Amino acid sequence: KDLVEIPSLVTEVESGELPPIGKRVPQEPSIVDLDAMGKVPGNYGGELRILMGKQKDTRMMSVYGYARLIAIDDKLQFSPDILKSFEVKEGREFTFHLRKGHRWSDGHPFTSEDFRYFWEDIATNLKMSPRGLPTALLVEKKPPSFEVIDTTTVRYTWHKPNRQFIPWIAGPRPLQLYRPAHYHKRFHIDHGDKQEIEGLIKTERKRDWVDLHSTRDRWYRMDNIKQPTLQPWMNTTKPPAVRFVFLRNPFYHRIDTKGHQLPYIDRVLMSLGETKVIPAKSGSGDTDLQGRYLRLDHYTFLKDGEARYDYSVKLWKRAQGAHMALYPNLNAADLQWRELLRDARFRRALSLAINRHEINQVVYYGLASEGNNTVLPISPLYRPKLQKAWAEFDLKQANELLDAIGLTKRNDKGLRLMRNGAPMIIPVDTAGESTEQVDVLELIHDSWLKVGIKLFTRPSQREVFRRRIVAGQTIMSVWSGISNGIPTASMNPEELAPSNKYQLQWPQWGLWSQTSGKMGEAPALPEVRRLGELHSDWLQAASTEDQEKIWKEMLDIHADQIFSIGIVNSTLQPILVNNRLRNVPTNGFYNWSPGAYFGVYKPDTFWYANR
Amino acid sequence: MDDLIRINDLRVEFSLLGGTIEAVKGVSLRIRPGSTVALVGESGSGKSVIAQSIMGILPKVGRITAGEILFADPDRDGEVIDIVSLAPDSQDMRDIRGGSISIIFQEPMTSLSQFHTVGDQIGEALHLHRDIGPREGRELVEKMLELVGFPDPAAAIDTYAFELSGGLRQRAMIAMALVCRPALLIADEPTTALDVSIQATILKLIKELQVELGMAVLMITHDLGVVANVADEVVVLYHGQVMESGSVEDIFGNPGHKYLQALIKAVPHFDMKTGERLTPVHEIDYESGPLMSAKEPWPSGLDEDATLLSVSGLTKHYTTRKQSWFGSGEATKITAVDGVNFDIKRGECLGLVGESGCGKSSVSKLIMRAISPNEGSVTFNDRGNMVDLFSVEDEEMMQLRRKIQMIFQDPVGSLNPRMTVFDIIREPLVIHEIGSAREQADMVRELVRLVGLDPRFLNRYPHSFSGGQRQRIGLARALALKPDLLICDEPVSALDVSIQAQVLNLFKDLQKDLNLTYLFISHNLAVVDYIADRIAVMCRGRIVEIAPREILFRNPVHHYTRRLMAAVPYPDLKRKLDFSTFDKSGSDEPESWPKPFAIGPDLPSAMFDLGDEHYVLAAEGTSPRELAS
Amino acid sequence: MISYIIQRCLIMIPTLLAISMIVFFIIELPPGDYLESYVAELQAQGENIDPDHIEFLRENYGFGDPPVQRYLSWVGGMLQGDFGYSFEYKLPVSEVVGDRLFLTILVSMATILFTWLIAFPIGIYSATHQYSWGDYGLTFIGLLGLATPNFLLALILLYFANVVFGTSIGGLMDAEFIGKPWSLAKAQSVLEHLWIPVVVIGTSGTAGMIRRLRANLLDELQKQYVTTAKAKGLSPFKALVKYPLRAAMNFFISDIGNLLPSIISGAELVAVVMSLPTTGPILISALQSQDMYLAGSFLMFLATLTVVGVLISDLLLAWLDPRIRLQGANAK
Amino acid sequence: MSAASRKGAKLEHFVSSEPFNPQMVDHAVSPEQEKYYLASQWQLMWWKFTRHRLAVVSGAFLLVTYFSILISEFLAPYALQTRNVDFIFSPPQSVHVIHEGSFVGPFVYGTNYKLNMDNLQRVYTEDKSKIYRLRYFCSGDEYDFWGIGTSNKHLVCVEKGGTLFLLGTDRLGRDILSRVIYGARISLTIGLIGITLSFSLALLIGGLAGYYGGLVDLITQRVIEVIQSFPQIPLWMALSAVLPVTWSPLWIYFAITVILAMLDWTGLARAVRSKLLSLREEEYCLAAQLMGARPKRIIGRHLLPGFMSHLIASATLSIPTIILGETALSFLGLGLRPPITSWGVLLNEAQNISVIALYPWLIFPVVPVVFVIIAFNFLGDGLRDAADPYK
Ligand SMILES: Nc1ncnc2c1ncn2[C@@H]1O[C@H](COP(=O)(O)OP(=O)(O)OP(=O)(O)O)[C@@H](O)[C@H]1O
Ligand SMILES: Nc1ncnc2c1ncn2[C@@H]1O[C@H](COP(=O)(O)OP(=O)(O)OP(=O)(O)O)[C@@H](O)[C@H]1O
Ligand SMILES: [Mg+2]
Ligand SMILES: [Mg+2]
Repeated sequence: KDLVEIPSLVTEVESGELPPIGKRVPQEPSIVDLDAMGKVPGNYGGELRILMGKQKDTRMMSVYGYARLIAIDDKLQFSPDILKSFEVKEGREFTFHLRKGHRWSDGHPFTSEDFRYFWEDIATNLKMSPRGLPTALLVEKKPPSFEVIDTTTVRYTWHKPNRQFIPWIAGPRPLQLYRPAHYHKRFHIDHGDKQEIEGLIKTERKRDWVDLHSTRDRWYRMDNIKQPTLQPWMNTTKPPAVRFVFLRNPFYHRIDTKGHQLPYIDRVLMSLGETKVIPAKSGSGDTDLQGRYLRLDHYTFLKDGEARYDYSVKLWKRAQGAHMALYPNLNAADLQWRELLRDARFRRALSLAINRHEINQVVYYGLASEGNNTVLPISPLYRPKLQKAWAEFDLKQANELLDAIGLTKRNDKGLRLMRNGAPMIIPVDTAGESTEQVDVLELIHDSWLKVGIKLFTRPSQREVFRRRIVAGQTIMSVWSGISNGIPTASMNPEELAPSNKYQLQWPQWGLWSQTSGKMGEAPALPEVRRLGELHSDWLQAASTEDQEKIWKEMLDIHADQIFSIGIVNSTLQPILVNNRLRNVPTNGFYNWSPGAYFGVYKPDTFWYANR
Repeated sequence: MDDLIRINDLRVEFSLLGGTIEAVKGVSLRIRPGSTVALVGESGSGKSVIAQSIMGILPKVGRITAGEILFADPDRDGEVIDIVSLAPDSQDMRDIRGGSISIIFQEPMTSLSQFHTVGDQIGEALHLHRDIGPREGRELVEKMLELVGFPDPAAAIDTYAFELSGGLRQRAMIAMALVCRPALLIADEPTTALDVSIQATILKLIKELQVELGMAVLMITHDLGVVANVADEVVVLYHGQVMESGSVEDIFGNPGHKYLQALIKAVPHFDMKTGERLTPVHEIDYESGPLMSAKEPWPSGLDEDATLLSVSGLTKHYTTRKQSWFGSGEATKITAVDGVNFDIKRGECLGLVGESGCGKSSVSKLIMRAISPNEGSVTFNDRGNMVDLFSVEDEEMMQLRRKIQMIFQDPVGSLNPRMTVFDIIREPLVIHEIGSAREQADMVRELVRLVGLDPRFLNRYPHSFSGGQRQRIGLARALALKPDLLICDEPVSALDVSIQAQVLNLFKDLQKDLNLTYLFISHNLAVVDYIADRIAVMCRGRIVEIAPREILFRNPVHHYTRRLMAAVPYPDLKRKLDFSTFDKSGSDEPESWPKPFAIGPDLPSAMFDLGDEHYVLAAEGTSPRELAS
Repeated sequence: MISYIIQRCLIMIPTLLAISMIVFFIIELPPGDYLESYVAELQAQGENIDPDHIEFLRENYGFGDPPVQRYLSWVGGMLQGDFGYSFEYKLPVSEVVGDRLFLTILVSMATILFTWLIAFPIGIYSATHQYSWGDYGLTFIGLLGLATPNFLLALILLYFANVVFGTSIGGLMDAEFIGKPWSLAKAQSVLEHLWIPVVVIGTSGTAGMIRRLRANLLDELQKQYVTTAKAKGLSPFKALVKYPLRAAMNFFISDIGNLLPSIISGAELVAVVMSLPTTGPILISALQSQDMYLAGSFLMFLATLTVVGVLISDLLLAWLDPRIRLQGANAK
Repeated sequence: MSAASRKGAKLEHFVSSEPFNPQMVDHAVSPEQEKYYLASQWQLMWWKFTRHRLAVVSGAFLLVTYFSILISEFLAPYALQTRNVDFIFSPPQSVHVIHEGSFVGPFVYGTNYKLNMDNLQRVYTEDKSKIYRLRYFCSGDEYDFWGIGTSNKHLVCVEKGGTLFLLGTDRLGRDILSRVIYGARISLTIGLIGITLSFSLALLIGGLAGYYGGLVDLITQRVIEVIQSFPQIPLWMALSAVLPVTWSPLWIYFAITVILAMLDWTGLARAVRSKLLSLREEEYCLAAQLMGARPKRIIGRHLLPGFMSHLIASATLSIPTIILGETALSFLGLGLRPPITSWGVLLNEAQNISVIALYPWLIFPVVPVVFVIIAFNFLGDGLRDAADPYK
């Protein structure tokens, strides 16, 4: 196919600074079939302005860029991207084939050496990684064997299946198995010039060469402008800055069907500003593509500016299992409460006593869907009962359940009394970042009163919030639900099982499984133990069918046990798009993982139409 | 119009919360160009208010309700302007004020800004009214300062008010008023803070300028001696009304009105016999009041006439550090008090006179422990218990303070402007927790009555009083505690002779009845002569002569004492001062005094006993006979 | 005077030392550390993170060391010009600061100047025209500025500037100058943008200044020396400016030391809202994310600035007030 | 005398015919004056105060406002937490008197609601066919009155079926007016405790430093310098982070106010100190010392009153800081938070671009803030005048 030179690079090519397009694109480029995606091929040029809040948000460019060895497509399937292809045998032997002629953004070839460098000089180097390999690379604590087959082929082999491997590689913050070896070697004690390294350590006041090396390795944040990348845009602004300029990567590996190297857009301008002001700035046309830091309640305001600033606001769906969920702390330190909270009837009663419809109407304009903290309909694992179980507004049943537990005594205000005679007041901790949470809690407060339970909102700061939950000082907390609400069976169900200490409903049990029983407590409830088992099973499952079965059982347990009380999900996310910007889907889902926010929709295929 | 100023039927009202006060009730007077008009009268009779009216600087609450003040401005070829009709802030009025008419305020201590140098403040008037460059201005100011008797005018230009003694501040004020060479000078008690010799110098200066510039002077004063010496015409004011006016000769020679006659009778003079009483305009009965009741008695068996206060070797240096921005500048040491010794017996009144700035106030403050001495000691006899004032603890001192009280020289500064008179006078009682609130109130009323103030004034604040009234507030306060020892620093300087007589009589009576002891500081030698049992004359921080009153002024030995005596103005047209004998600095240098009396750093001197408790300071080795001659 | 200056400077050393201890204590005070807030923040964005990695970082950053040791190494580093490392920026603190400190001082100074320029004439007017309509009206406007929260004002301005003028405000220079070295054009651009934050921050201070000035002047106006000045024929205005204002100045000068921190504090939130490239936003986010060395060093900068401000105000005071300079009245 | 000719005609000797009475009393005393002369100092101050009309009005306004916080429940048309989920972001309703030309007395129209799905805006229009008359002392939301008992009487409400949102509603359909009325409770009380505290500290510490000078002064100055050297925000953040989370938000806020007060005294203390340093040189201060007055009395009775204007101005100026300081705190997530309602909280909720653009009535709480601040300032003026001897 005939490759077309990019207009903005013509002068550089002519002056010899850059090789011509044919030498830049891999011999086997990744060809993006725009038609199949319902997109149209476009023209080069323009700059994409986006707004971000913090310095470290530069990482969003490696998320949005979403060039991954293996990526998820918009149908949630894993497919090779940077890789030309990959093979998986028995779920434990992974062979990766690179594209011939693929180059880093500085023009240096991208080969298996880059994988070797990561594996031998970083991951398994005791100085560089004293804590050993990342968990995703361990199966039953055992590392894989790594082989370089040839310059474009590498292989990882475990003794047992590793089901997390590919999801991790395809993640928004991926398991990065390669590094630009040619760049990093200079700073590695085993490869570089010792004297030079010593000198650099001195001048840059580094602790040692490891420090020196790792401050250079910023592939995720993309804030080392010297470090080559494979992403569609590369950073050209040295931090600290309040405006970052990302230029196209002239050696990018994707082309469209017409032989145009992607991305279409020349530059991405990322401006940093206070997050609270981003909606205002967006509404005044300061951005071309924005989802981050916008909320549904900004929608009307944003709509207001559409005519003035020539953008339109689309409503995408959020893909969390619940936009907001209550987490009873099953590890609460208070014995009485702990006992109550561990009683499934109590949790169900609380769930039944929430008027989700009213909340939906008042806060979400009736546009969200009411129900549990579970997977969304887009997910192949979805079944309506997951959403609806114990989630109808039914005060009668709720009262019956509470009576059945024995909480029959009430005080003169109508509040049920705990066994120690104290009125039943549930303090709900909130990190209180938006008024939305407080509003919803107030609405819940009202309907819970009708079953004799009083809710008391206790705002605190984020860290304090986390800390208290882990320490068991909270009874209940409010946070968003499962972060991956649109899983497929091959995605890790870790969120459904105790897996780390940040889980709000069972932090101690999570910690226990995270540390393999060294810290925390073993799960006390049989259902939770079962979830743990199922999770282990999934990691070793032989087939996708097995995985699906496991997923379903786990989801069922959750729907029945109400370990977290979801309020609504499928809430809407306003996405502001410049009217000239093409190929941005009108309906999409906006999610971290899977999805990488815009990443799954391939921003490198976005382009500006002329007016 | 022939007159420079003619005031016709002037009425001034003050509106206060409780109603209005008419301070000036239809006063008419005239001032002819080049002449001196003396305005005398009872304290609070409206003299200062008339002055303020002429200047157009009445306080906000004051208002001219009727009358006119016609001013024939010589700067405008005698065009007649009615000052009453001018807006006080108008350009016309401002041209007159300071340019054609200037004023010396009654209270020099507070009239100068603390932030600006003396030279700046004096020069300001000059630059406002004369078109003059900065250099020339400085020269003129320097000359003016020299004229009013600043020892080192070039340096004085750059000093600040707080660096000057009361006398020097007053002289700075005078310089400020004269620097523009006005057509009319209003001098409101211009010499109260000055000793007689400097007073004479100043009066002489004014006279000279008057001749030179044809300047008219409105001299407001209580000192009939001054009136007799400088005035051409006299206006006598009583309660805001003119009682009598006429030429000096008429006034002194043929006083017509009863008030004036009474006034002249009330003046103390040197010819008074021991025990003779002054005749005030009205006597006050104090015996019935609470002041006389229950005072801690003097223990029986103790010598009734024991020494109450003994001062020995008292020395005080002030170091003023003339700081420059770079380098610490040389520290100038002023020896304000230089080895002063004296005793005061119980029930005695020791008069302290002397040149302005000689350290009188410093001595009194040292005794009060308001400042600490460099050397010397002060022993106080607390009912037989001799205490060294400089070594007692705070708590004990606090108890002693009940027994030693002081009347401040500066009546304005020593009254808190934010307390009502009632609170001010009551304060010592409150501090020492004496009596119930009711008794305190009674006491306050009694005190106010004793010093001749109207008890209805108790709710007013100090600033709304005339100078003399304020001084009496200070007096009343000092008496409230019924102290054993009362240090009076110029207690009657702002009082007219009748009130002065009244107060002096009160002092005498209290001395007799309560055995009150005084240290009485004054520039008015006649007053001291009247009130004191013994008199000490101070100069340059030292006591140069000390003797019982009968002896001192009748037989002064020391050169300095004699000089002082020569400068006293008498309220007698036949004994006018001979101004030509005064040079401008007021007192010549002690180093150059005639032989045995010269004092200086390398001229050792000692006190010589001349008998009859008469001591004189003279060079060591002088024979007493030599002195007596 | 020299000895006074030296003495004052020497006193600064223990002061700064004390400040450094308090700074350190204060940033250590909140529970948790940078990593905890890092995790919390990532989770708030829906990102999850490998707990192992966090443990790794924790060791790497030396969070395990005892506080005293960390304090000493921090202070020791600062003495050698090493202000520590920002976790958030993954850069040495000194690099993060860049010219923000300068811009902060610029904005603060401009604000002080603005406040004074507005407050002094109005304060004088109010004092001399006490209880006139002008007095009431200006007081009212001043108080209005005081009563509106700064950032609400900033937000309103932000919105109306946009709707009415179609401009997008915020920032302290045009986008093309961001990150560029200083040039004439950049300075000009900064000046053009400066006034909005200055007005926003300044409004709240002005009222206070006006009222205090008015009160002080009213007190001084009663003094006898003002009458003296008037008696010289000075116009009321000149008499006011030369004497009472001069006396009232004392108060303002002694307040300079305080002004700086209060303006910087007041400006922080405005800076956040208006995305000013000053220290405020960085400081706040550093505090929120517990980026301790960044926050600590920033606080030290600001504290030093204040201490120097106090020094300047003391020296100015001594220079302007003869009573202090000559120590004449204090000789007891 | 040679000058005689220049001096013109000799002044005639004039002798007044007024009799001389040494005991003469200057002016006759009217009963009114008599009253004044006998009055106590407080009475005098009060009389002077009343002459400042605006101050009296302000004082009255503040009194009424403070009184209103006692009966907020009764004054507010709705209870604090009453939500009207059908009236979210409803704009202020206006009260009419005349309907289609005929007089009906005060009433409001009904409202029609439509959600514009296009931009998710809730659109409210007046429904002129429905008329709801206003009622006084009527029954409405039930409330608990200071724990004395429950009641449902309100000052005004509207006929059944109607709504009375005079200042509109917020995002949960709560009546802004009612929230403002309730919000006064916290805004006008807790902060004042802070002011009192910081003032006392400032007077005490500044007073001592100024009075004693020397070493005391030096140390105080350095302490002040250290405290002042901190921007306040980190202090707030740090200190509030260590407060126990189990405290109720109100207590936390109270504690923060107290902490703020403990840090806030420095500026004033410095001012007090430098003023006192010069005031103590005044002779009247010396006079008091020589009378045996103790430092406490000298500072309290002699020195501080000389500084009254500044103190009053400072005090009245810190009131907005306290009322609004909370909003700054809230901006950082430290201040009061809903469900607690104060003016600061209300304003904080208004700090949002959508509010300014779409629901500007939510900014209304600025108005009472402004009024209160202005009232305090004018009251301060009046007090200043009352204490001013020169008035
Ligand atoms: N600012 C003022 N407010 C109210 N009353 C005042 C004010 N100034 C003066 N007075 C009153 O006016 C009367 C006259 O005062 P004025 O100062 O003229 O007295 P004076 O004759 O100068 O007395 P002295 O010789 O004691 O200075 C006094 O009764 C005094 O109380
Ligand atoms: N605080 C001070 N600092 C420096 N010098 C002072 C101070 N107080 C007084 N002096 C100086 O000490 C000397 C004596 O002052 P003092 O006030 O005792 O004089 P005085 O005899 O009371 O004079 P007057 O009659 O003018 O009141 C003067 O030269 C004066 O300038
Ligand atoms: Mg007078
Ligand atoms: Mg004296």
